[in-house]
Amino acid sequence: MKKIFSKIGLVGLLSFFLIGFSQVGMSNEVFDLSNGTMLLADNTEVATAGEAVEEAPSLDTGDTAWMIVATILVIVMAIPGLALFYGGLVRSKNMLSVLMQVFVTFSLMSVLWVIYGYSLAFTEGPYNTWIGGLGAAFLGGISGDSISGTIPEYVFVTFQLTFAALTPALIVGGFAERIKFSGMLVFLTLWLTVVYLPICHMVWGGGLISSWGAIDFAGGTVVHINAGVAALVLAICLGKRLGYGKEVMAPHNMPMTMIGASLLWAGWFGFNVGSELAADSTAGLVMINTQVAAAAGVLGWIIMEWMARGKPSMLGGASGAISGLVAITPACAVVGPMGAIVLGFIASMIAYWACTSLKKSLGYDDSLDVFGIHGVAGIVGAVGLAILMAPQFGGVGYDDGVTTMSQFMIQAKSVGFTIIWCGVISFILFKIVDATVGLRVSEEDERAGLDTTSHGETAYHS
Amino acid sequence: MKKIFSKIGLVGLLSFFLIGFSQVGMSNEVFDLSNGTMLLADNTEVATAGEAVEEAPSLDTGDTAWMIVATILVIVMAIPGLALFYGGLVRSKNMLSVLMQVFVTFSLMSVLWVIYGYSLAFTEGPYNTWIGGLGAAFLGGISGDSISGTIPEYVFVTFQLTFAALTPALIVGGFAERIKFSGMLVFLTLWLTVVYLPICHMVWGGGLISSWGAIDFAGGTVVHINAGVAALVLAICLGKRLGYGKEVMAPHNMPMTMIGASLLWAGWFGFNVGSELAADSTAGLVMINTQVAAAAGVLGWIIMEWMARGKPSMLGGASGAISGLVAITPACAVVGPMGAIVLGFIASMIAYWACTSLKKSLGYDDSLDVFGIHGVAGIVGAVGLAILMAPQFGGVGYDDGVTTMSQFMIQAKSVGFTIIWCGVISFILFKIVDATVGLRVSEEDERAGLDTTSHGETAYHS
Amino acid sequence: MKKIFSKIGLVGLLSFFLIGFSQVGMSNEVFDLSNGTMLLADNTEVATAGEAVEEAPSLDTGDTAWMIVATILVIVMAIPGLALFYGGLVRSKNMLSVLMQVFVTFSLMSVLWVIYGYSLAFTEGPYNTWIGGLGAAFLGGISGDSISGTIPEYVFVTFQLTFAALTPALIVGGFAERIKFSGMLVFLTLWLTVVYLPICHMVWGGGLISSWGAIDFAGGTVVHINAGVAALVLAICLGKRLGYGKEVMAPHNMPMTMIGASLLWAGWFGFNVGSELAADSTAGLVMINTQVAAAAGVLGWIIMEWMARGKPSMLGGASGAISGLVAITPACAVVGPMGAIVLGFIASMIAYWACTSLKKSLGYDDSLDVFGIHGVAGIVGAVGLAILMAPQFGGVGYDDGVTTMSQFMIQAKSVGFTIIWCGVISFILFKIVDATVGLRVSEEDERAGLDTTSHGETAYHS
Amino acid sequence: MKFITAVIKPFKLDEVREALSEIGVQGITVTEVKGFGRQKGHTELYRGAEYVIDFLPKVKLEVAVSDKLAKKVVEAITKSALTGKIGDGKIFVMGLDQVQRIRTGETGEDAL
Amino acid sequence: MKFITAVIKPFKLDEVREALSEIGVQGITVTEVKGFGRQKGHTELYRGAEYVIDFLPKVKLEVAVSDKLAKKVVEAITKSALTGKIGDGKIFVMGLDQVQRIRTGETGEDAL
Amino acid sequence: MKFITAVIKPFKLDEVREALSEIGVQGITVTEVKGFGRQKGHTELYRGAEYVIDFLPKVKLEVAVSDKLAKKVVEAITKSALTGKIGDGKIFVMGLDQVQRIRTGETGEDAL
Ligand SMILES: Nc1ncnc2c1ncn2[C@@H]1O[C@H](COP(=O)(O)OP(=O)(O)O)[C@@H](O)[C@H]1O
Ligand SMILES: Nc1ncnc2c1ncn2[C@@H]1O[C@H](COP(=O)(O)OP(=O)(O)O)[C@@H](O)[C@H]1O
Ligand SMILES: Nc1ncnc2c1ncn2[C@@H]1O[C@H](COP(=O)(O)OP(=O)(O)O)[C@@H](O)[C@H]1O
Repeated sequence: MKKIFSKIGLVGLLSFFLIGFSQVGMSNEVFDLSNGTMLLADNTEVATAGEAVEEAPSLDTGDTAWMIVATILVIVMAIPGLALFYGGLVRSKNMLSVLMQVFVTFSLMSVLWVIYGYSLAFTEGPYNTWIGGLGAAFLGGISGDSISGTIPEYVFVTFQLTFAALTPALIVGGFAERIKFSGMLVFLTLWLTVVYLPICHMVWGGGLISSWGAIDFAGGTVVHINAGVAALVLAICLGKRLGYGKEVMAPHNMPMTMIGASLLWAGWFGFNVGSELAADSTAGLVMINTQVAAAAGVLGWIIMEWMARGKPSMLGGASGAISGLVAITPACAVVGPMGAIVLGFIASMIAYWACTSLKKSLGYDDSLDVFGIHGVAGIVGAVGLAILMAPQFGGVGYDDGVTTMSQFMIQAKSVGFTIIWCGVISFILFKIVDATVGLRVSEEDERAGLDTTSHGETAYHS
Repeated sequence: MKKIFSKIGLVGLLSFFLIGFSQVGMSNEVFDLSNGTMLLADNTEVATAGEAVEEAPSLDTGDTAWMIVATILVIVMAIPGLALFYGGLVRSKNMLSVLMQVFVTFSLMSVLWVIYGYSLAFTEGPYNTWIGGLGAAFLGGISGDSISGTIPEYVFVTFQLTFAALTPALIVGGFAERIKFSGMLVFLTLWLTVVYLPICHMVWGGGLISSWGAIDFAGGTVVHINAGVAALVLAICLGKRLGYGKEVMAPHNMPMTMIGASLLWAGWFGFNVGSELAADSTAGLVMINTQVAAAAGVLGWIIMEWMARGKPSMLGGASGAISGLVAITPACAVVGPMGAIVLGFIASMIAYWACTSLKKSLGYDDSLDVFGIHGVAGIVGAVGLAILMAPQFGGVGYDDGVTTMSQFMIQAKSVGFTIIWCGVISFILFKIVDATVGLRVSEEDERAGLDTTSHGETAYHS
Repeated sequence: MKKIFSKIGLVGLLSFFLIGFSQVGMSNEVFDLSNGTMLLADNTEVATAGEAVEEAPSLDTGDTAWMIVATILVIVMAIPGLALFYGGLVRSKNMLSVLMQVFVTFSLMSVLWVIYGYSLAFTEGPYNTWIGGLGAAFLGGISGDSISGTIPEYVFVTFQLTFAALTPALIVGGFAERIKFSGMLVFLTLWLTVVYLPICHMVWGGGLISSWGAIDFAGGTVVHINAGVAALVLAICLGKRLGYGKEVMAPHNMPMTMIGASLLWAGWFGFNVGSELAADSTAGLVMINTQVAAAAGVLGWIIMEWMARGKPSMLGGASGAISGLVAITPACAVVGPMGAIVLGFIASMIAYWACTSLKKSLGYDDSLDVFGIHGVAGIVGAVGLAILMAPQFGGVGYDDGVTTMSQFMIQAKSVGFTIIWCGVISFILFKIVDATVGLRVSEEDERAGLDTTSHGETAYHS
Repeated sequence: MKFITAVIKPFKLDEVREALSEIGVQGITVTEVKGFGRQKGHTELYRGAEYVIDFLPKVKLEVAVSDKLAKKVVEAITKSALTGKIGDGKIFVMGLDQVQRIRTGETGEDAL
Repeated sequence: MKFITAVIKPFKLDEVREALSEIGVQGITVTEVKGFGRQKGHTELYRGAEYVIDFLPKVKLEVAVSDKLAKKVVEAITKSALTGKIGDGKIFVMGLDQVQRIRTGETGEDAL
Repeated sequence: MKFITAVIKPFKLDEVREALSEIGVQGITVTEVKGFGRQKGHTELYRGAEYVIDFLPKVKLEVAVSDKLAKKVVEAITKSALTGKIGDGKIFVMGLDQVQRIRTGETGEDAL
């Protein structure tokens, strides 16, 4: 217990450091304040993957075609992409449980999104700084003819649905192989409601973080840091898997993980390029950036492995790709292709360090390294973009009155804020759900594997 | 033999009941007859996923872009989607045979479609009520410049090709693990010709069923009921697999089934949204409906399992998703998102009942529950839409002069008609092919597995 | 060593024969020469999948939407498509090594493309006949607003990136199960630079081969013949796998190969239809052609197998599909659907013969038949299109002054040129890299499998 | 005590297990094996490569029993595994010096 | 010499291997097996089809040792494989007539 | 009769099977096993987790033969499975009390 708190403390410290750091920076910005309002207004445009600010609200078939596809691509990221990426890494006795956790989480969140999620995230509400309203609950008020920007609003709703369905599914990797299925569903339902929806609203729905001028094009904070931190909290609170560190827990099916990583890679274009909400020039930039950041991530990780132990591994390649993709997510519309390569390369190396050295020294059992990859590379991307968006690095440059330093501070602040919001609330939710429904299976069930004990099935027969 | 007939009788009875029911309803509609003609004309528009009725026949790149992708998505549904969904469920000794059956069926039907399928389904012919003509055989008369609606006719041809190639492949699940490969190809070739093409023409090509005003947006009757009934007839006529009910016939690779289900889910957007033939507002509605019906289907099935035996299963989740998707297929452009949730949820529960209780009590061996899922959920969707399209349930509402009851009757009638047409002809085809080419492998071959005996291969080596 | 040369000689002979043959044809064309200039100019339009020749350089959202998707589809072809197609065919001890080879090659080439590949292939340079310049190295000079035809230049860059990343990955099949990982990366980097980029420039970048009037719509020479020949050279030079011809080297996971083949099939629409660079009428033609050529390829191969040994196989079906797809690649915009069926069918049969009889009689160990399928079917497609593009076979017809014979000669010449260019340089590169970095693993490592010895992992655990 | 090893056709496993349970056998250990014998295998062809697969999938049972039960076990297996077709398998009986149950430390026939 | 066969719970394998190494055993052969015994299995349900799975995953160790080591081996396995719960497994000891190391041709205890 | 168990390197299986066929052995049962011995294993690394894999893939053959054939069998295996490198494996010979062919009910050497 003590150890848990010390670990949580560590993460907390990091966040405070980031926020504090940003405050220091802020004070340097005092003389920038005159430009402040303009700055925020301009930046918001970049930051809001969510809102449509075009004036001519007529449907464009090209944009609509692309956004339908982008939505499908994000679905493929979750099922089967993420499910396989994770599933391949567990022991065969838990394979189906992981697939099932991702599959059902994805489904449940989809339904919740229609019932109240979209409304709380993307409409105006009485507490608009933090969360939207309930005006569009059950998608009330949206008709087939509603347009959002140049696409049907239903397409926008579905696109955002996939983000809300994917993010909780990402957390599965943190508690895989020991979570209680019912408890997980309850936890993630609550988590969507009080962590994801507020952060999503704050970043993309016109709330607090967007008002700072933070840039998060496709979800570095909303999706990856959020999921990474929640996974870390749960991994620590749940405790390690039985036999962790003693028994061999090698991935049972690496090809599945490779398929998953590849589908995540391909689907990520839906995620990143789709966040432009149009098939335009910026979409082109996002596209090349996404591709090369992933590729550079692969190279970054395997070079580390090659140097550290003489052998580059397939899991390393796959992990590097995901790290590169996570890092470019917030940055993909503001850096140039060479900047994307640098960002992917470096983020991947830092994630490598997090998954090996950091994890070992802290001693938590984040089963599938959700924090090490999504959390860490997400942070690197979110703050790194402030530097790489500079024109001299091929980026799109800063808005008037914004400097590298000031953007960096804003980014750090939004990251720190997200870590604390998500970390604290996830911890509280853990305590509540663990005390009521329960969140860990019995020792006997964990031994036998969740497939038979939780789901009454076995992944492989002859 | 007697038992077979009694089972076929049962299905027949059900159909007659549906048709009869619709007649009763029809008589209530007598006073609606004045509006009849208008009604039919209007409804036809909704019902025809096939025909282009726009007046400005100029190519739209956005619509074309979407339809190219939609076509590819349906291809992915078949290969590898459906092949894996099915393949994972059989024993490993029959894995390749199932993959092969789907793969080759898909290929053969593709070629037949170009030779005569498209022409018989979508052109006018002398017996236009039942079937089209042969004017476009070998795609004669279509040039690179031909436009269908706002897309190139070749794209329309290819999109419809994928439906015609997927539907026979769906039937594979009914006779898996015991069919003779050559017999299957002959049977399915005949089935395409005298079952699929006529029904397709009658629903989408301007034939009989569309003239009733039946709504089948993306293929509830044409694809799912059709395939489900044919699979049932073959399963009954072929008899059970050796050892059925005694030996363990557990799925040999559930992760493959999960991948398949996920790809079906993703591909289904091509199927449903693609049936709009454009990237427009309706496409948006179809999209959200498809997503939430699938998600609700997952929840419906696993809730049933959870209540019935305490454990929700991965196969249950996957089956629920497919059930929800099947149910929303005919309905996706006429119900609202909440209606889609209800439809997916209920259809999934009824399909669950069909795959467990109904199947057990009737005692047929529909190897992979094609009837239980595609047939049953297809029927629920086709008739259920009549209710859920009501404006008070968020649906698009009825055409002038159409009531819930009258639409329901029309739907029931078209379902009943399809069941009888497909059931009777499939039975006759079975008898013919079984007597000539043969449709079941020898006992020895079935024991050893079809992979080595029919295809000279083994799925897995070390 | 002597044997190697005799085999290389054989391929050389074949090429000289093709070129010589074309010379003979050329002499018949003397009287066509007056039309020559026009002919070349016109043909170039067809041949250049690379260049944008539209006059109105404004972005079309529909075309852009399609091209973003097309690019993603080609990515899916490589990872996981090709990786699985290949990976399933090796023994389980080498599974990860193959996945890794494809994955890292794909990533490395992506980065190289941005650094200098795109520039050398698609810009003008001092040696423009052979290779482009370095003006766009690091994508310098391209901005977010650059337009190429009707799409953002970044989209075009990324689309072409996928071709350059896929082609070297195709070669992996030739040396699988025995290559040294580091040597492979060095070899493929050099190969991209001095084989792929020049040929790509010569065909699509306005260089030599395009000036002949050769038709290669989507990459028959650039991608498939190129990869096939390089694989053959490496397979011969590296020597056979230990135990080849004696031990059982059956595919360890055929379902993976089937998934791979299916994804290649689906992704190929991105490859072929994407090469039109627009969602227009021609795209429709390319689409139906791609589908039916693949389907006919399946039928062609399994009919051969059925006749030759009484059993059609899943691997045969998959191989046939790929053969059909390879063959239609250069031809997809100039033949009609029936022509595509014929081409796919015949190319598949010839590839069958190459993979069985030819390979056995020459005795090389092209592990996964890259030459037999990509090389051979690529040649059939490249020269076959000259015949099938004739209007009487439903093709688009020839440009003024071009005859079947003259087009055939041009095709043969470009094929022969590619074979020699690729063959000779690949051989030289092999010698250099083998002598420096080394290209074959030790006997002991090959025995134990590359997964553990090169990558420190195992594909499957329990 | 006897240590009886039987190689049978895979699909007969359940029947044999039931037959053994009936005569009072309390424990069985089962292994998936490949058998080579008089029953001929099959040929597999992967593109150009032809492989003759001599080994057929079989299931091996190992049962430790008291001397007096041994005969009944052999009989029970013979009966329940029989199809009459080639490849039905073999039963091997060996002497067993000692048995120990890990959980309790019991030895001898008590441990069976 | 003795040929000792032990059936244990899979997750105990590493512990047992270490215990055996400690007392000087130089070679072990391990097989994944399925065990049927007093420990009850579980039920699996696939749509309508319910299967009772009586067989549980176990690991079988085979160790050939000299007579004098045999007792210590049995003890070491018993100790290291023990969880105290049902299904811990059995140890079977049989006589071993002869051993030969393939690489060197050595026979008898030298070959172990 | 003798029950001969041999652990060999997997890629030697075909050669051994042929050598045994030649000297008249009619049946063999083969199991995929993992071996622990003098031959050292390898290390696998999955992100931060390092596992030392001591067990190497081996193939186990079981052959029941008449007493007079036993010696030839041991010799044939020794010869055909030999690579001379560590890890070539072992051959274990045990006494076999009884054999029965399921299909015919034959016993003793006739059943082999
Ligand atoms: N001498 C033997 N030693 C070990 N296993 C044997 C022996 N003879 C047969 N077997 C096993 O029994 C199986 C069946 O034997 P086979 O000769 O094919 O048919 P049958 O049992 O009808 O004589 C073989 O596949 C093999 O696994
Ligand atoms: N008589 C036997 N012959 C062969 N194997 C046995 C025998 N009895 C038990 N086993 C093996 O030992 C395992 C454990 O036995 P079980 O009866 O479940 O529990 P316990 O070892 O606690 O008595 C079984 O799964 C089976 O593999
Ligand atoms: N005492 C033993 N009991 C059971 N199996 C053994 C024994 N010694 C060796 N083996 C098996 O033989 C294999 C080879 O043994 P090893 O010591 O590695 O090399 P070598 O055979 O060259 O001495 C091992 O992997 C193991 O499976």
